[in-house]
Amino acid sequence: MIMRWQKALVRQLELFFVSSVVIFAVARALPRTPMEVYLQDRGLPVTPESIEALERQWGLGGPIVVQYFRWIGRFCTGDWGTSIVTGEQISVAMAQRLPISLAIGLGGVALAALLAYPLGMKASLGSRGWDLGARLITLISQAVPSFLICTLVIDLFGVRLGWIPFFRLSGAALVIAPMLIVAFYSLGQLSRVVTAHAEELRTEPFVTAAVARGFELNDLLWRDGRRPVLYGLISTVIAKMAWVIGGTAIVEYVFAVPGMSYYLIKSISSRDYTVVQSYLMVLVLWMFGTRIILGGVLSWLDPRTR
Amino acid sequence: MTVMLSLRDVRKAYRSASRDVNALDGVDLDLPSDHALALVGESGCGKTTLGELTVGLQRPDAGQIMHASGVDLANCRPRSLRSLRPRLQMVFQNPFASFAPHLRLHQSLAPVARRQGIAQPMIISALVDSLEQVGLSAAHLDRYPAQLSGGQLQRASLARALLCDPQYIVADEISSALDVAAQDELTRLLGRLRAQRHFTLLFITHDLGLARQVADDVCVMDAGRIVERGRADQVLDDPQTRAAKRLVDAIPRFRY
Amino acid sequence: MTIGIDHHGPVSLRVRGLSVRTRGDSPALLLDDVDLDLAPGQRVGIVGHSGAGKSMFLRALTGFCPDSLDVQGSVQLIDGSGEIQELLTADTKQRRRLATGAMAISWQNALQSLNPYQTISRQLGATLRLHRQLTADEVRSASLQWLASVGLSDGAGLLGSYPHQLSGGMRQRVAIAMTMCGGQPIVVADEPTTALDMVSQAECIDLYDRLCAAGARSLLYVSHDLALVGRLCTSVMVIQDARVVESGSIDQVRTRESSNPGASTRFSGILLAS
Amino acid sequence: MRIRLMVAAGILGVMILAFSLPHGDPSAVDLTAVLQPPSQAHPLGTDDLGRDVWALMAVGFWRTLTVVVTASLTSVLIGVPLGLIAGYSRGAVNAIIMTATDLTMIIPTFVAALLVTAVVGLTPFSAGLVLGLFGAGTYVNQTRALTLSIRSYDYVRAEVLLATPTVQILLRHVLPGVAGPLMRYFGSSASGTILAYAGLAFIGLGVDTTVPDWGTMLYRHRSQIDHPLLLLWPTLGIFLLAIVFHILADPALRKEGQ
Repeated sequence: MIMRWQKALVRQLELFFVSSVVIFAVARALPRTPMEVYLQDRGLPVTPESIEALERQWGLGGPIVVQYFRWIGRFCTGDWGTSIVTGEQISVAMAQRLPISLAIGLGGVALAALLAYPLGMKASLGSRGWDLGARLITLISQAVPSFLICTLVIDLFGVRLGWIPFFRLSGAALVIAPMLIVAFYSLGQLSRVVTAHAEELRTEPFVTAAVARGFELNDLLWRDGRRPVLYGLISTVIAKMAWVIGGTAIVEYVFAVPGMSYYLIKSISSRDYTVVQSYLMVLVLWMFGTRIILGGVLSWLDPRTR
Repeated sequence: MTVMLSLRDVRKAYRSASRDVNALDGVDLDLPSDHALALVGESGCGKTTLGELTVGLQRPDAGQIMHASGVDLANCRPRSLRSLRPRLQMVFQNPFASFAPHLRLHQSLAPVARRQGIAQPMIISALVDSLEQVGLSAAHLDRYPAQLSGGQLQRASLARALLCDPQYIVADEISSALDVAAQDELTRLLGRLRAQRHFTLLFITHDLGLARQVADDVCVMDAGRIVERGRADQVLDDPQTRAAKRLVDAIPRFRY
Repeated sequence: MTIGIDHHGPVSLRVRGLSVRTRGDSPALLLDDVDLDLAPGQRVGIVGHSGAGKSMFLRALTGFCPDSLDVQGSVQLIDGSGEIQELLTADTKQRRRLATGAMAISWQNALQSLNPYQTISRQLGATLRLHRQLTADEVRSASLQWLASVGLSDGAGLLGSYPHQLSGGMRQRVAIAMTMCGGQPIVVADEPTTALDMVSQAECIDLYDRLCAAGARSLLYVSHDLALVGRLCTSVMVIQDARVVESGSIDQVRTRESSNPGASTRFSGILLAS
Repeated sequence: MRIRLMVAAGILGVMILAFSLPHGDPSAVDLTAVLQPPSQAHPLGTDDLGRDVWALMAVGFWRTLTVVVTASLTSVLIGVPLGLIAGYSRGAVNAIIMTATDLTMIIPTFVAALLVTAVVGLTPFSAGLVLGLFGAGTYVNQTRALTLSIRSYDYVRAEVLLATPTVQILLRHVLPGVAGPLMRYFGSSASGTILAYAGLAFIGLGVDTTVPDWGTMLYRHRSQIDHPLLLLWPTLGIFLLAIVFHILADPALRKEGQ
């Protein structure tokens, strides 16, 4: 129903606006203002006049509300300001790093979802073996910290076997290993969701009625179970979308991959708040986009919501 | 015979996914006190909605539901509705959903007795009396709902309602989830209790034959309106409207 | 793959000593030594309180008992040429294939038995093709014919719509068409009218009556209401506490029951006649 | 389900007992006894600064446990009541709670923890609070969804007719229905918290790496692959503690015994 999808769109626009206000307020509430950080890092005296000057130069002066609208106006037109520490255009820096993080995060979750469907269904319908396998993956992904596995991977393949020169890679090769690890860490949870939905289907009245008409249960679940199970899988993927950019922080940090999260960690440690602020706005934009797109896929999947 | 509840032009509509459904399309109805009325109709005719409106579980979109105490259930403030609450009770269709699954029977019933002002030491005996009135016993007090049959749970629901000394009880298809034998016992119990306690009973059902056993006064509903009202025997022997005819034809008779 | 078993002529059902017990050290008796003969075209009603074991009898008979239960006895399908197929000795998959090939089975909540994610034409077509080799056109015409036979006029429009777009009454009729469109000679129904109101119940009973008469099909109908069964079946079997306590024609059972009103087998619905 | 609880309680009990035994001073540096294998004096050997690994592990255990308890309490005490209220009331209250929840759901818990601990410093309480706060969103959503469905059950509507006060309905009739499913979700979120805290300590923003945290221990010894034991003990600690909560969570995703 177009009406339902438009309602979701308006809801997300509201959310976007509210979160931008919150992010703006948080950035302003931090103990050390960007001006102080800039002056102290360069050993310059922190005097009201120098703060005044910097504020005018960076266009941060004036009443708070005007500042907000100037900031959001510039943000929407692509001018995200300059990094206090490096002075480079934030939007440029983000543009270089976003694709890398997306490849690792989105690629990892997508790969996990692709594997989770067959693995989860097999775990529900197939032999005990598949089920134990799925449980083992979930167990490891919930009990073994990711940075440990990254370290072991680097040590084994990089140092001992020397197959992959991890810290000298570039281009696509850069993201392969981190993406696989992200996929592994999402696979456990996603396959458990698929199994749970497949189990639920077994007792659905329309399934028992079809079995009574002569259809074989497992064939039926494989063929007709697709939509309800995919519905459950994709709604879990939507919930994981916030994790895609942020959750890959450790993986990017250990592999020293110049992605968004690695950039965030560096900015936080150097108190580069304008970068942090823009990072959070990218997150909000990212969530806004995925909820609209995947929300549309969900409503296509279940005719009742169409 | 004072009028306990009088409904004037009551309307209610639901917006469902596929299409707008107006459950009630202008209903006028007077419910006298100490009276038994059967509300009969096919599913979707709005009889359950009407039942829920008369106990204030929902509010109508338009119209008036004037209670003898002068409170209009349709437009009054929540506080005045709450003061009326214990006097207007309802027993629901699915017995297994009528009691909290994690509470023993006495844990569900005791607070009701306490709120009626019964002193703490007297509560257990009050509960036992109310259960015995509906054909259950003290032994049932310690049981969880899952350990009781559908028929027993509906009786316990009736006992819970009676604890509030109600002036009005809505029985919303209370026997359709039971098998025929339990159905018979429950309807006969309901008739006995009404005669003893003199509350007004709104007996909602789709089974005209069952309605005849419980109430003399019958209302037939179709598509959100009351289309026919009269004595039970008269409606059964000589149904006027199409809806009433369909209901009468549907009562199983022996063909062989 | 179709499971349509080509029966030569009418099929009759012979059940001998059918019992169901729970496994484990103290097995509980759920069904005790039940016999039944169902000649082609004959209709038998099975009546009993809820939980008496009537649904268990149907599940055991059709091979849909969960594996956790121990089913004894014999259930045989005998077709016109005298060829006998024994269900209970076959393995689960084969047993269900044989059972669904010969019997049109429907369990209780018919209203939810349609797949909400598929259009009516897809579900009905799949069931038709499961029982017979049909080309696309044949499937379409068969589907339309079946929708008409359950009294649904706008067949073409219905085919393309989803279950949630249909009214309760229409969904119930489509469900009945779906269970019977396999053309099986024996119809087995376990209280299909629960959760229906009186008028739809009556319509559902008439539908079963007409469809069974049309295909000269035999019928096994389970209900807790003797009056309902009375409209459909010629003879009845009363099950109580897992045992058959009474069987015979409807009139025999009714007179026997009304002669001692205290009899615990009070199943008569609200009898207008008496 | 009972076996699961016993196994989980067993592991947790053993760890609590083991790490509450008296142990050496974790900050006692002894450069003469660097990287020693397990011995009578040092049951788990010593690290690159000659500190007793057993003492480090013990302190790390209690700090991690503090984080899990703080985070879980924060999530539950904030999330469940808000979920109940949002589920039971309509209109403005519901909208405000849901918008706030959506906000915390947009920003990943880990990123929020990175930001906050960098500003206020990484301590078990600060990490616990921020992980708890940003983890509360899921509790609000789950509680609200359960409340919405339980609210329409007949026994709750009957209580409304019996003039039972709303608070009593929420606590006595709705909450028990919510507690079951939430209890199982608690397991998976708790094991997630353990890994998140270890990750925060590993990245080490705003923390001095001499503080005995399992995450910092792993960070310090990550390059000493030739001394695998130094990596093994913290990993084993994290693994076992996470297992305790993972066992509780498993039925959540697979319907067992229902």
